[in-house]
Amino acid sequence: MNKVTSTTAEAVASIPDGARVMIGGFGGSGAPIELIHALIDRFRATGSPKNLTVINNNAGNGSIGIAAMIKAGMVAKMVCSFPRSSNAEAFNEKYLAGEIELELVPQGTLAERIRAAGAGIPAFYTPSSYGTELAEGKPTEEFDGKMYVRERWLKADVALIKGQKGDPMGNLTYRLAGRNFNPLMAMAADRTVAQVAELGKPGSIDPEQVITPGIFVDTVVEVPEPQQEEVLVRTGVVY
Amino acid sequence: MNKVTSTTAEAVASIPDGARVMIGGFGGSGAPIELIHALIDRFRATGSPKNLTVINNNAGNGSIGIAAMIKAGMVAKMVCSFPRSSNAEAFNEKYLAGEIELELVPQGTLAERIRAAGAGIPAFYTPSSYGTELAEGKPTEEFDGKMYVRERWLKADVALIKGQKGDPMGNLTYRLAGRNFNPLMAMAADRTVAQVAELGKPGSIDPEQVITPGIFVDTVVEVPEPQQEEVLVRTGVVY
Amino acid sequence: MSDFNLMEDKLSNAQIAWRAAQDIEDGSYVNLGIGFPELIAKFQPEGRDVTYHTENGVLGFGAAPEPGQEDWDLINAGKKAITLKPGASFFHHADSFSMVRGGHLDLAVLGAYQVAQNGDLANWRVGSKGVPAVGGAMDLVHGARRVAVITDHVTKDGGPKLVETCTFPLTGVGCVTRVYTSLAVVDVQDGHFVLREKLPAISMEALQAVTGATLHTDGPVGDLIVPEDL
Amino acid sequence: MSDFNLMEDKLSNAQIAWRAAQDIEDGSYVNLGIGFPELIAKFQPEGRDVTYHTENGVLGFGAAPEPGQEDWDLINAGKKAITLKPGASFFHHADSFSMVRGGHLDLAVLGAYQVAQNGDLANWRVGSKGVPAVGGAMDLVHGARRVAVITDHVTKDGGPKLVETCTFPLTGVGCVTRVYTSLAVVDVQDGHFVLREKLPAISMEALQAVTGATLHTDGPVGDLIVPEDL
Repeated sequence: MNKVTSTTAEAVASIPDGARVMIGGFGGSGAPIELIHALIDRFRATGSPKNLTVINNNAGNGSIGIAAMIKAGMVAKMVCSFPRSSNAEAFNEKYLAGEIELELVPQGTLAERIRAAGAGIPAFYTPSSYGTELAEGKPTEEFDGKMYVRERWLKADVALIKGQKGDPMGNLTYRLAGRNFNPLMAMAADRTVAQVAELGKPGSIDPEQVITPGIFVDTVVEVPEPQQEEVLVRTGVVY
Repeated sequence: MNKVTSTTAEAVASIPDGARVMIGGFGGSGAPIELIHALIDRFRATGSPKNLTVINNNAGNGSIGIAAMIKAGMVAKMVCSFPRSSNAEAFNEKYLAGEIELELVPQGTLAERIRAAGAGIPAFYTPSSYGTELAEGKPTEEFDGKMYVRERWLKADVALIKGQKGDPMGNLTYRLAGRNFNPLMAMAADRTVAQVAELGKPGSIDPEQVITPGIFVDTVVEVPEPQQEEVLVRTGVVY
Repeated sequence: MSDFNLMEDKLSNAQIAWRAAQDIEDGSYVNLGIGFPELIAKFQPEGRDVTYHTENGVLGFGAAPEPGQEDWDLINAGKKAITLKPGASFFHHADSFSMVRGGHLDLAVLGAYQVAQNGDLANWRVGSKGVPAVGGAMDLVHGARRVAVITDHVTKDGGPKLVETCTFPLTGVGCVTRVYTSLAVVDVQDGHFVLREKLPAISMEALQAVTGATLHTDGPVGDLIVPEDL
Repeated sequence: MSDFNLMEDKLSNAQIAWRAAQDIEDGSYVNLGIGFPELIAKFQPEGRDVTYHTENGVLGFGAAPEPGQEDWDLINAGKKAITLKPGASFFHHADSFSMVRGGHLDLAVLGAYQVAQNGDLANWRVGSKGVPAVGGAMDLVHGARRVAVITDHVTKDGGPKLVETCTFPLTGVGCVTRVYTSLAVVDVQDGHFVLREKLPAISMEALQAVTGATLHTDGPVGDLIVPEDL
């Protein structure tokens, strides 16, 4: 089994127009910047993929990563919990101009809906958002005297994620808090592409320390010394 | 924060009559034999705890562990997926004599119900058991053209689990396939007691390698060189 | 054809397992049910890289260890000792059944008491007596891209196991996609059994006679040929 | 009493945070919302061992690193760089919100636009304009054993933030158990505000006048006394 692809360009080559794309990371922590930028490169060269639905906790910062995708005009819709942040002009401008759609999801519900998709659970009940405008139109039910909202799984065509160590079978570890949404998105997409900082042989990751088992990963590409979104934003990099 | 208790007897001292007790392990792998035996010792000395509901994948083997609890007469009900096995006479005899209750749950549903309890999800839908006698009386619903059964979370008063490394904050790792139900049960019980083979200082487990974060664990007791259920069964040990 | 002896000329369990193993694709993720289906791993064709999953939280395990080398924390769902291949991983039960229900396995192979022509499977209990036990079977029949059954074609007393409607308690509804029996390879398609292969020595009529539902064909029926020395 | 100046004599944010910190028990697990609530960690009383949780998957983090020492893979939910204490752990987002919804946190402290006397909280948007963002607030209000709010007692233009019914969009229904304000400590109990402490300098009447719902008492009201030099 060898899931390794040699370039980020190959890794993102088959993502079609209109795809639902999960992108791992929380802010810049664990964000697969090189995969995102490879996708932007492809769009600039070929016009595809466009009309994407992007699923991420945020909606991009500064002029790199998801923000650069939005600026480039590849994104039709964001599904996220927190699009508002200090450097979120790319999304804000398009949103206020009515040029991008937003599905706002509470953060824990977003995580659980993604996990449910990966786990074959089509719907579940959560207390979160009960009685709020984000629950409007959703079924509710009482369990043990408390009210809950029914939420559906959230699937994607592709997940772009960032690991620390990887192997050719697709086993992954993550660095520090860079784990966040990455292991969940790996489970929830038809196809998962992981960039890893270190690519080792099968067995190079202790089986007890594998965080994402290879069954959830389709493509692995090594990106040594990956860039950090937060550093790029703070130094004003424009992609 | 110091959750360490010096003896298994102290660790199980407060479990009351009628308690719902989750016990980790799958067969002998990851089974907290010393904690179970401490509970039996207490019952023999004091008559408590009795009328327990025990939640485990199996219903005990041979004459040790859960089988010994059943023989001792402490268990009123088993919740499990696979009570039938080669050395399950303890359960079989009581069950066929109508002296013990059984709630049979498909293994994946058992795991998911326990996980749901820990995650604050009161109910979820699963395809498992749809159209079978194990789904009788349960709500069903169609999602995307497929039928699903609604299942409720499964909580417990106490979980007895077995870790490999532990620290005073309750952080845990597990050995090989001994992980199984242990991390899930740790989340789902009001109080979780973990026996660990190695007790280290806070920080002795790499934060990236913690499998059960300490927030899910209330009591830690060190049991160096723990016994292995399978070995005890095979050597005919009677507890 | 008339001299086919149902009990003597049928395939052995090893031969059924061998046949099922031929269909497991390179690079696939497979769960083999406890017991008879576990045999399939022994016949995995050379050069195919198959990753085996077991419900209790191991991906990428290999053969049993040498006697005396068992580590009883390292077992499969049948509680037999296993070994690990390079690139194996451990995970908890909820993640393990996420792999099952979430559609991440390419194939699950199970045993059967009965399979109905609509794909219903009965394999967990034969009546209301005794101690019931279900394990992971009701989960395994959902989620894997293909759910195959390996089984003798008939019961010990010669009754059909491929039936119009299951009479034993169901494990899952409409879940089986292919059945490997001691006489034939049969697909479940649109509520019918479709015969793909049969032993050359048995006639269509004789095969139909020991099958509890109509065997359809939608093209040539292949010869079910397996190594004799298994 | 009559010379109490609402804008000059009220507590500072640091003083409100200090007061809230006094109620955090030894050995508890706590989530502090982004922004103002984060201040509370600075005033954790000596000798109390508190473990802080952040939604993005860290338990047991400490203060910010020295400038220049930031590792941007190690941040909190407010995307500020953090450090780790011994015994910290990392986990993914679903496990992180399992801790939240599953009742594993002892306390969550959040900011507020409005708190209603039945415990309803509005803290995520003030109207339908602009870009909405909710983050983890709607999850944090459920599951923690205590959900406290820290807030100025009144809005910038002097209007009440403790109200009969929230007029801003809700974050959660009946979820707040205690409010620490710039003037008072108020519990939510059985659909009422119950006054526990108030600044000694403000009269009951003056306090009620800037509160949008009736302040009940069910015993002596304590003096809200905090260090002056914060």
